[in-house]
Amino acid sequence: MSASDSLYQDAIKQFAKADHGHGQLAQASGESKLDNRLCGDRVRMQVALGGDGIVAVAHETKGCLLCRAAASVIGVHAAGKNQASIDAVVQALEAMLKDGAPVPHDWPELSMFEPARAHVSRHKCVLLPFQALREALQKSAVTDAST
Amino acid sequence: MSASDSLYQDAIKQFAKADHGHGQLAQASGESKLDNRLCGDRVRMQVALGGDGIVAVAHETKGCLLCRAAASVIGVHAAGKNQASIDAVVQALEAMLKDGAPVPHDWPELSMFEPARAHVSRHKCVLLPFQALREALQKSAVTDAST
Amino acid sequence: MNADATALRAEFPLLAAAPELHYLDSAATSQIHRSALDAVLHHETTSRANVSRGTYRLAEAADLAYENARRSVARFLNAASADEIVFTSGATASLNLVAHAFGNTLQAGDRVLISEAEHHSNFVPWQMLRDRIGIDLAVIPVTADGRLDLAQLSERMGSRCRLVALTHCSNVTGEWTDVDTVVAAAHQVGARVLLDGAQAVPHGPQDVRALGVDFYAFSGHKCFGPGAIGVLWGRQKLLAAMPPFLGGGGMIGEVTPTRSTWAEPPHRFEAGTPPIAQAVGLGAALDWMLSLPWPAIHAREKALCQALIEGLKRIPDLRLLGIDTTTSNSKRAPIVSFDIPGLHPHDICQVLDAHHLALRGGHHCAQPLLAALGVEGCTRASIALYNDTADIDALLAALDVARRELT
Amino acid sequence: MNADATALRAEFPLLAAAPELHYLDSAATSQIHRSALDAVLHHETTSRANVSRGTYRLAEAADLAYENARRSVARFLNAASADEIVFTSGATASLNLVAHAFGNTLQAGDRVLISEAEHHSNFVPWQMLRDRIGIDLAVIPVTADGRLDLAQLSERMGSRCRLVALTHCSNVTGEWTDVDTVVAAAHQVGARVLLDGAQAVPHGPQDVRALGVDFYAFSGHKCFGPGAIGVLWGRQKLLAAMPPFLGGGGMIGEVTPTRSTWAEPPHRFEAGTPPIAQAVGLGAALDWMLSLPWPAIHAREKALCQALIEGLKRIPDLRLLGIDTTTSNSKRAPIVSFDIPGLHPHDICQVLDAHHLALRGGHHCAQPLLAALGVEGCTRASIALYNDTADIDALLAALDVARRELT
Ligand SMILES: Cc1ncc(COP(=O)(O)O)c(C=O)c1O
Ligand SMILES: Cc1ncc(COP(=O)(O)O)c(C=O)c1O
Repeated sequence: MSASDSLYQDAIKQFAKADHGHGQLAQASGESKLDNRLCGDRVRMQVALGGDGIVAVAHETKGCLLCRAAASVIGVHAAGKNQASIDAVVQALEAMLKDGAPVPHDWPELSMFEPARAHVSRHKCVLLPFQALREALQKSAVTDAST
Repeated sequence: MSASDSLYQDAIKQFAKADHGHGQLAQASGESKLDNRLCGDRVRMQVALGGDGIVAVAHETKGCLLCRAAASVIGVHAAGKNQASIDAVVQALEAMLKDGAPVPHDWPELSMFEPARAHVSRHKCVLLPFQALREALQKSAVTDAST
Repeated sequence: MNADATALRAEFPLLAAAPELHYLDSAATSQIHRSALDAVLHHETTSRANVSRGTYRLAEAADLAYENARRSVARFLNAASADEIVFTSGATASLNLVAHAFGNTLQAGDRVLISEAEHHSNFVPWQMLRDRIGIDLAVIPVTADGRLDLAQLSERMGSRCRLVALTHCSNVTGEWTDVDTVVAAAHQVGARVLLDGAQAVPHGPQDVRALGVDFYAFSGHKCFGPGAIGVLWGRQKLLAAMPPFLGGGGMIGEVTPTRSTWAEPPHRFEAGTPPIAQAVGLGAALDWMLSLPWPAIHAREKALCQALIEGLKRIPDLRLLGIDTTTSNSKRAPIVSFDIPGLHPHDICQVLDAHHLALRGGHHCAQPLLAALGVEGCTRASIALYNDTADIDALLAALDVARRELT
Repeated sequence: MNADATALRAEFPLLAAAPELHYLDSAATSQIHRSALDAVLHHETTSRANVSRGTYRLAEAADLAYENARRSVARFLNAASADEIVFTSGATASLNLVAHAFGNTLQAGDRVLISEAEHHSNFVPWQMLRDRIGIDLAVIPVTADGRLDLAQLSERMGSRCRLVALTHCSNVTGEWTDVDTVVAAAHQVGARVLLDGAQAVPHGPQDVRALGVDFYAFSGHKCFGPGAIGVLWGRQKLLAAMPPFLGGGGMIGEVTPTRSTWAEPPHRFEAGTPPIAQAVGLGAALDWMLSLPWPAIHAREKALCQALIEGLKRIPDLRLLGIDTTTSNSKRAPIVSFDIPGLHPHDICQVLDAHHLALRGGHHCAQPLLAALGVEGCTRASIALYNDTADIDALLAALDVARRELT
């Protein structure tokens, strides 16, 4: 079996294809646009906040399967989470990829990215949508504080 | 015997010390100033021309023993020579240093520089006064032509 | 000298130690030839000293080795004199040097003409010059099949064109620039011509005098030499008329607190301790290249490229970039870029890697060209003298796997 | 780890192969440590690929090696982050980078303060900046014994001083700059401080945060690493506020025909293919240096320097440059320059060479300093961790011969 066979599991392909959360919000609390300098991949991420945290997310993601699958996982999971829990999952995902830490238990689908551990140059692909999400949240926080 | 023993022969030291031709001409036909970029050594060379060629030379030379000895040899030999014969001796001296060619027969003292052949970085020291002489002659030629 | 790929491959330590590797990324960086590696090693262990300043024997040996390397480059480029060879840290540094030193002799409104097909290294320095002194930066577009559109060359040059700076060979399409046409048009209006030879030099010695250009730039790491070394060739008169770019040791005549004077070229443009061992390694690589049977190597490179193109054409939907499939590819360096709609180049390259194929996907530092061709990224196979049919066969087979795995 | 000079010397391939050689020119270029040479060799034969762009395993290995080297440099300098480490082609390139990128954030009339003791590489770039944008270039003079005259530092800084750029340690006198005093005065008026660490780094790890400076530059070839590699360290905030210097691949965000955007530091300042194997070699050299018992090495360097100075003082007429013979030399790097009236440095070095002593004579790229000290050239002995008493004894003996032979 080749190294890539395990990387491109069906789950990744299905999530990428489903593109959960694709689109734009009519009214976003915050928005971010992030590029991967190395390949030009791009994520535009919007969040709408309510009393307890994220009410809705929407994204437009142009990228490789890993990047698109990651954005799609966000589309499934982000609503209902608050800033602290998003920060935690981004950190946990980084640790999973870089240090072999376990899959964050409340985002079990992230296990599909475990085979990417071996491919350092692809970590950024998985992380990019999560970094975009965190940045979109930070931007809404700033806006909140200033109003 | 060390490599330097043969380089710094008495002849070189004596010529350097004698500094034949040191000084300035009251009326020069041409003058040049040349530097050795690597060490800052400097030769100022003046020539006075008459009907048949060089009537007098004078130089002020600040440099190492090889450079000063070479200038001093010019002080002894240059008067009475014409441009063509100076060009020839400069070429012959270069060939002697770089390619092991024989000592120019009408400038026998140049044999004192034969041991410098082995020291590529010092060729410039020996050649600098000769290049200055050639340049001073070229400058006089230009002046001649324009008068 | 044997031009057989197996024999050549054996002379590259990394490839010799990794028989399973199909290295098809030589346009990004080539592997290093053992003569270059040996020369670096030999220099560092027998002749290491700073150059241009010492009189002891070790320093003389270093000087001699460094200046001999300059002569090797001059021979490789058929330059009129070794004094026309400036060592830099790479093609990018060479191009920036011209953009500053020659660029600073230009006036606001003077035109510099580049093309849409340039590598970022021959694009961004001119944008920066434009923003610095207000030159008029004009860009030759590419045709739909990725070639420089030289149709309206004279108009694009206008009357104030001072420099035409073009790639000798595209790092994306492999297309060679029609230098004769460019030089004729440029010299008619008194413009100088710079060629970015980064992708040309790996495919054999170049003749700058026959090309008729004024500047030529390339990198050592793409032509089987060490990294951290590049070359700028320039006509002696031009170099002599240019102010220095970087300031420091070795490039001065005299320094006083109030002002400084400059050394003659090439030293004027080599501020600081130069890349000595790297120049020596490059000299060895170029000497080795000069000894090769180029017609045989070109024939093989061309045959491999042709086989690759034929194989790729059989893949449904695959688009070859910048290859006019209706004409022969006689003026093509063995670089082939392609796009498979729906498959991301990084995913493709990842699957290829699992099959020991080293290829690069992305924008290849040529975003304006890719934008003109209507893609964001592409996958590139670049062939060098050590590649063989096994590499092409493996690539075509693995692409079939990739298409299955990724959809 | 053994600090014995004989054991250390054995780790330097060139010195190990030339037991008769007394190498006393390390301030010009040091010999390369075998760990650095091995790292270069290992990289070129197992991990050679271009960085930052490829996804195949070889490219990942190259990337990892290159970024690990950045971390080694950060550790060596005690930088806050590896992102503060910019790889360049040498100290000269680092200094020019600051003179352009930081320099271009200055206004006409802003002051840059350098000193008479600077190497040309920290002199000429500022003169060029002055001629380019009209900064006010001020020069701290040296005292009669060659030290920076910091007496009127505040006045010299004035109110518009934006940068103080000084050598950390003189390449002629070995004098260390009183950094605390400079940093305190500079930061009081909001000026940044750049240190040229080319001569400091060979004598042990530096702590840029403890020094309190803002920029730090050095070269690999002077600290037992490969040539063609240098470092610029800068505080993250400062680097982030600076425009790029060179344009090309790897330093951009996005390139369009009309404009480009820039990558974050350090990549913003690393245009083109960087010196990859050379960075890896430097990383190895610095890792090795970090493992050394520096107190013991400093003690030996100091003892050798003291012995040399004592020996030289016994030579009639000999003048030590920049050494206040009435005070102790506790703040002195082991670099000793001297002048023997009537004997030309090149003639002296020639005779020394015949006795297997490698020393350099000339202006040492410090003409303003030499002019201030009233000499045109001098002979310099520079000591590194592989030198021993045999080198000093040989030098003193050969100087006696030189004086006889040359007069
Ligand atoms: C104090 C100082 N600064 C800068 C430099 C320049 O270093 P490089 O020539 O490696 O760029 C040197 C080296 O000669 C030096 O001694
Ligand atoms: C056409 C072209 N020009 C310039 C460059 C820049 O070369 P380097 O990165 O070695 O400076 C490259 C390499 O990527 C290239 O392909």
